[in-house]
Amino acid sequence: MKIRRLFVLFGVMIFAASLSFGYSAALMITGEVGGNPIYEMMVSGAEAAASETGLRLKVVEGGYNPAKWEPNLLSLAATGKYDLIVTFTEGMPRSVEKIAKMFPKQKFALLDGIVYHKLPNVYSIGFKDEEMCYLAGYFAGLVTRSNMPYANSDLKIGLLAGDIYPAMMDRMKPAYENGAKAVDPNIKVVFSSAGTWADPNKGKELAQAQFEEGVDIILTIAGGTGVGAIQKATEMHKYIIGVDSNTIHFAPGAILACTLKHADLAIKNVLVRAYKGKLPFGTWERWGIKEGVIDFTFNDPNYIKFVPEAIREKMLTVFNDLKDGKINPLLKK
Amino acid sequence: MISNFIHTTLVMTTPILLAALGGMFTDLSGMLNIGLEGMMLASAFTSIFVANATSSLLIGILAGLCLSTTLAAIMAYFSLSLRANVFVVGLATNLFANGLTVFLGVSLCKSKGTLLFLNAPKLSNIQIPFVKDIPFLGKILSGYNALDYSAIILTIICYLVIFHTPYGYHLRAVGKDPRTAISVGISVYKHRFLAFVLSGLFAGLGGVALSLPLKIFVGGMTNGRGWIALVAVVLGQGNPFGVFIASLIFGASSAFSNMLQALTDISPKLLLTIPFVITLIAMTVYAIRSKKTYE
Amino acid sequence: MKKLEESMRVLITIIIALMIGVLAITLTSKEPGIAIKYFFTGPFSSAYFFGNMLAASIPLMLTGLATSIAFSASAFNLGLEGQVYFGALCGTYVAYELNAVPPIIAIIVVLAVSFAAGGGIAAISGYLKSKWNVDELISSLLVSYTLIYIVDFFLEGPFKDPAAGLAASPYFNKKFVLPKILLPSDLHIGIFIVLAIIILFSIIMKRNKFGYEVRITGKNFRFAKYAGIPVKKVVIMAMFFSGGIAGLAGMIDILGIHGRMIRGYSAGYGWNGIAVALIARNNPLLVIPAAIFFAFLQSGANVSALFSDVTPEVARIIQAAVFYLVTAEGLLFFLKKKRMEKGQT
Amino acid sequence: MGVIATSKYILEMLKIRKRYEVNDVLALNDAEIRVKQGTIHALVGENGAGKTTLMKILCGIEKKDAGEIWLNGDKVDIRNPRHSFSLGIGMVHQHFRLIDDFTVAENVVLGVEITRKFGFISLRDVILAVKRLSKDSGLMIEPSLKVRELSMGQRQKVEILKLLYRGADIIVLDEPTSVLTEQEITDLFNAVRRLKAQGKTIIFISHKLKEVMEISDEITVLRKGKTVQTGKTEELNEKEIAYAMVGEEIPLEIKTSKGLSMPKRAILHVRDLHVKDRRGLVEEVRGISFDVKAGEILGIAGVAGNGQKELVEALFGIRKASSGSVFIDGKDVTSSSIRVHRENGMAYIPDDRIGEGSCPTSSIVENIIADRYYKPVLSNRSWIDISAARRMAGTLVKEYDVRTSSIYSTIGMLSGGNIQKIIIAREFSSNPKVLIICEPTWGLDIRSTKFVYDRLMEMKINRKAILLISSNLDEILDLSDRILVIYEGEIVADFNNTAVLTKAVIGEYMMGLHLKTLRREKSTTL
Repeated sequence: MKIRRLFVLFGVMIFAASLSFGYSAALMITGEVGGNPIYEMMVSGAEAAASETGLRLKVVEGGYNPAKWEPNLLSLAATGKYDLIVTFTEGMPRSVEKIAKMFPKQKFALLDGIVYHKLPNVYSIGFKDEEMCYLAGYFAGLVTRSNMPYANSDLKIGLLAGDIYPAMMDRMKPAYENGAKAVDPNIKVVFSSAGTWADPNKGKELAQAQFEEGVDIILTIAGGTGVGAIQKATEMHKYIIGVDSNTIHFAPGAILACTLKHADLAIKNVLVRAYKGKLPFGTWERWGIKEGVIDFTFNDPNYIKFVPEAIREKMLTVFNDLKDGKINPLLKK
Repeated sequence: MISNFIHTTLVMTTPILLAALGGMFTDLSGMLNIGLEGMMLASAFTSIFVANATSSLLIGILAGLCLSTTLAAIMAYFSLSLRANVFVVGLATNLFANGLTVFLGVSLCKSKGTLLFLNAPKLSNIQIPFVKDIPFLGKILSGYNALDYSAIILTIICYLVIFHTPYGYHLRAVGKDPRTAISVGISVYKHRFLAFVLSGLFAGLGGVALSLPLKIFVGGMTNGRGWIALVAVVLGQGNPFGVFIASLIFGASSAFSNMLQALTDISPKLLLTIPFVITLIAMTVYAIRSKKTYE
Repeated sequence: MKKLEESMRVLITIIIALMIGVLAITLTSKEPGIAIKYFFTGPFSSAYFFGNMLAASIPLMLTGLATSIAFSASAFNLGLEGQVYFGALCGTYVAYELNAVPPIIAIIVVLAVSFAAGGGIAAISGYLKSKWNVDELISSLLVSYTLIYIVDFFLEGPFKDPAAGLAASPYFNKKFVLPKILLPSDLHIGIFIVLAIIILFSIIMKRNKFGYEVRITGKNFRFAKYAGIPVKKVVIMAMFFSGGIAGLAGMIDILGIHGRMIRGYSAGYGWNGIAVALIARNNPLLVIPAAIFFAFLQSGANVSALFSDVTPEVARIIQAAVFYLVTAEGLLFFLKKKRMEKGQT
Repeated sequence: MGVIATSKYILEMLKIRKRYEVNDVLALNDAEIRVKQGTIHALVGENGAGKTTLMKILCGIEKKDAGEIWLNGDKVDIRNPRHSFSLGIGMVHQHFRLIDDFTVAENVVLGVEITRKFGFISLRDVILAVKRLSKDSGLMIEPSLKVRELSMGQRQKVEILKLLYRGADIIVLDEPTSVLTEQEITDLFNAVRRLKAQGKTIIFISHKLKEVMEISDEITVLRKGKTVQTGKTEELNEKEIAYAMVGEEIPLEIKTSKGLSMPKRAILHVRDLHVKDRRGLVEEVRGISFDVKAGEILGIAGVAGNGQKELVEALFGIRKASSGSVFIDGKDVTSSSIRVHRENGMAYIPDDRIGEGSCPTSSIVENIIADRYYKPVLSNRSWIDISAARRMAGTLVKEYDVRTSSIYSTIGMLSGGNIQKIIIAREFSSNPKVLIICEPTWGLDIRSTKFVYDRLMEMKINRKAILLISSNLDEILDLSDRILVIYEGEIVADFNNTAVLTKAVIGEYMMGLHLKTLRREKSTTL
């Protein structure tokens, strides 16, 4: 009995504490952070925002089962404890919309997915993943056609995906192909999917199969699975393009470049603005190169060292064209 | 081309084969080891972490085996001494290893994501002098890492131990007919316990083979290989060479499936089913040919 | 007397297991008091969490029942994961196509389809076992792996909702969704359907000719054969019913909660169902409390993740601790010893 | 305890007590046995008297609750089987403890293997050692054969070799003759006498008095876990021992009704039946033909493993016949299912009571209804009428004198005799036309045996066609009207059971000694 009363007391104290101090935000991760680099970036970005502003942060890992995400979001909203609830991915707009309507006083932010209905308590940002992939495709095209030491005569480039999902099939893979075909229409893209984001050995094996098919450069969008491909590239003297964060230093010379998605900066930006009361709820945005979220490793010393200047220059041009909106990455030529 | 394929297949087979050899010991003792997956995972993390920290491959491997064997011993203790259901305990082992490795990753490496251990010593591929220069066979026989070679050597050792030593006789007797074993003074408990410990050792080696050559750990990176090993155990019917062939069938069909991903535009998801379908067909064909009726 | 002792034993093992859970949280949490409180009382703290816990137990009850039916015939159905998933896909597709049909009829048809789909898949393993003695444990596992990829394929391509943003089927007609009970929780009237199915099957196993055949075949195959029971058919049928119930487990979840098929939504239902059945000692009625206990562990992890710092990996460690102990008969050997001493005097 | 052992005895077990926790049965209650060096000591008693339990305690397989064991004048505390071995004690169990997939040699050395370099077993050394042992002891057997391929008699030899290999001085044989043929029994007795001559002490567990009188030097009788009589064999007579065993006098004579009335109409016809083994490679039954008439008992004699099992299973539909045909009352049932066989009036009592004839973990009710649960008497649509089943079980339990506390008891808890009674109750009450019975009294005590014979005679009077398969020649001769001898899957002799027919004659045919002459004789008889 006594112990129970103690627990209740504890709970009330914590609850009271959460009401009394400043701004608080909850991150509902649609997945688990374990084995998932993009969420690691998100969490570290959010933590940076927290330490900068002093807002209190709560991270909830929603698990791998997509069906459980909405109930988790609902539970968080129902507590009323948080000033802002942040969640992720293109699978969530409907859930956010539904729950935002149920809790009109609760503020929501959705990253990497867009709620097109304008709800006064929801702000959302989508990322222009297609720009990221177009850049990668263009770069891969340039490399495979070049006479760089590990490039072969086959006009084949690879894409290694962790899994198949709508954004991958509808935007990322086509943009990658379009980018490559902008270099040379004869370039063929070899696509593999591991069916898992956390099996580096599978990634290694799939990369090997691609390399043996004449592919000389692979874009890996496969989380932990993709890391396995790097080793194979080093071993077989082939090239890799990384995504999301700069991983060139892991294998300089094999990882030629990375297309960056500054998800950490984006979430930090969102949280800081929210903290300051400046987040424009009721709107949505799509961020890409222009907004500084999508980037390329132009300044990496190893990039400069291993990639011929001609290619680097062409990349810069394309980068700026994308930034200025001169290229539609999803438009097939 | 063919030699490449064989080479790849053998490399892919290694972790499964090692874990399956372990599972075979528990199978021979008359127990089902569902926990192979967890044991592999635990050792995959520990071995690369310790190897990285100590810069010693050997210490790393030993540390990995220590943890997987401990898990196996716990499993044995619960199922043999406390008479807990061996299946539930196996599931517990898998859950525990899955949770523990991520938890340790956070505590020790401050990261939940992909753990790269770039400073770990490299488990390099061994080129056998002269052999490597033989045109076709060179590629098949040479250029594997120490774990790949040891998997093959261990298969042979297991065969000798199981069919040509008193321990092997006793183990098989315990599995086939425990009452007879007891009647000639062979301890069923001891042999089953030891079989679990051995399965932990082998599954641990299988886990090492997943993380050490890559210098990477990702939570859940075993990705069902422990289960496949269990399939190989059952198909191998208590014979190490049978287990080897079963693992090989799976490895080869996986390599084939990967090749088709690179060669064709068929949906990767459909191609990923190939190893399972081929294994099922192989199993059925074997059953039909051996003409055993269900008793 | 014996029953009381048995339930005492189970209770005490569960308490010990939960105590280990408490220990695990204390060691890992920065705020163990709160974490423990939410882990253990969270599921009962509000109608919402309570309802969600019961909702989570629904598919587990069915997969637990499915396992126990196969077990009764001495067959090990390790392919539940695939059967749940495939059954649900077929059912969802039919629900999507049956747009105009009155709900009651549609729901019955949909459930029948998912039952037949899951059952048909499991029956393959039953057939291979009867015909050529192919180990059903392995064949069902392999078929299940294959099916999971195939269902994924349909959800990623041919049967994808382009607007979903994730690999999921389109929603079927809302009027097919089973009425909710404890709003806003996920609990739906499917729980009554499930309870009815369990009770029906526990009666069938005891009183029905088929139940009798299954039990006798499972206990002594040679005797059953000798007595004239069509054993091969019985094994195939037991696998069929096992798979069929698994298919229902998937579909009732879809009908009650999701309203569409989502990739990976049922991951773990099969494995956990096996654990549920083993904890329940293959007794169909005991599957009910075992499934609720299981759902309690999951909900506890979920609630404590929301309100404290319990992460999924810590939750897994706690669940593992419970698993290690929950079936450990030898744990309370001292209870038995005491009784023996009493018996001697 | 107050009893001081003297070194006159090699073994003394005093005031041994044992209670089984599982079913709370007091198996041994102050049981005692004193065995002299170099003798054959018979331990007799009814089933469940505690003979086997007492010996298991000696072998360290079971733990005693109280009592003392003295060996060569020393008090010993036997901890486990290994310890018992080291004291020179060995036991051949009633159900052989052999690993079917291992060879003879591997079984003999299991647990005490000799190793060579690097701890490997040298198979050649092992085979040589076993060969030598086999020659020295006169137990001839080929060491490289798999146990799976051996007859029961051969397996028993392996068991004895196992003990000799371990240097056992005291050899316990638990019901050794129950699975043997006449010839094999003679062999066994010769071997036992040879062992005695070599200075070994033999404890011989049995409930067959004739054998006991023939082979033993001394006898100890157990009843309900208590030693009730002990003494030199020559000083005791069969009647006395029987009385001590059961505690009351029962008639030993079996009332048979051989040739009661001349049967005429054949019910079961078997024509040129061929049956292959499970893998379809070897032919186990090679063209057997015979008829069984209503009211006739046809006995089939033969050494176990000569195709009897396959023949019977093919007759009953458990196996498929590769060719030939089976008719019941003129109806071709060759390829029918078991259920159809049963519906056509065939019933079968298999030799393996626990493995095939019953479901040991199910209740009596469930065992009784196994062949008829689906029939209208017991079921309503697809539901079983539980109360009707209960009534039926209750009636049959009473009618067949099954000793049980409840009809819900699981069968496995009952004694062998009671299990057999339940099987007989089910099979006989199905009102069959044809009855196939295998080894009906195997391992049963006198009382149960008598019960079985009486019931069988009743069935005969009721004009059932009965096929009796037994390795017990006394049984065959006592009960059958006609006797066929099976050898290597063929019928090699066909006798009318007249007074001139002797065990010796049948035995010779069973061993295949008269193969050539017989074929001719057979062709004239058929």
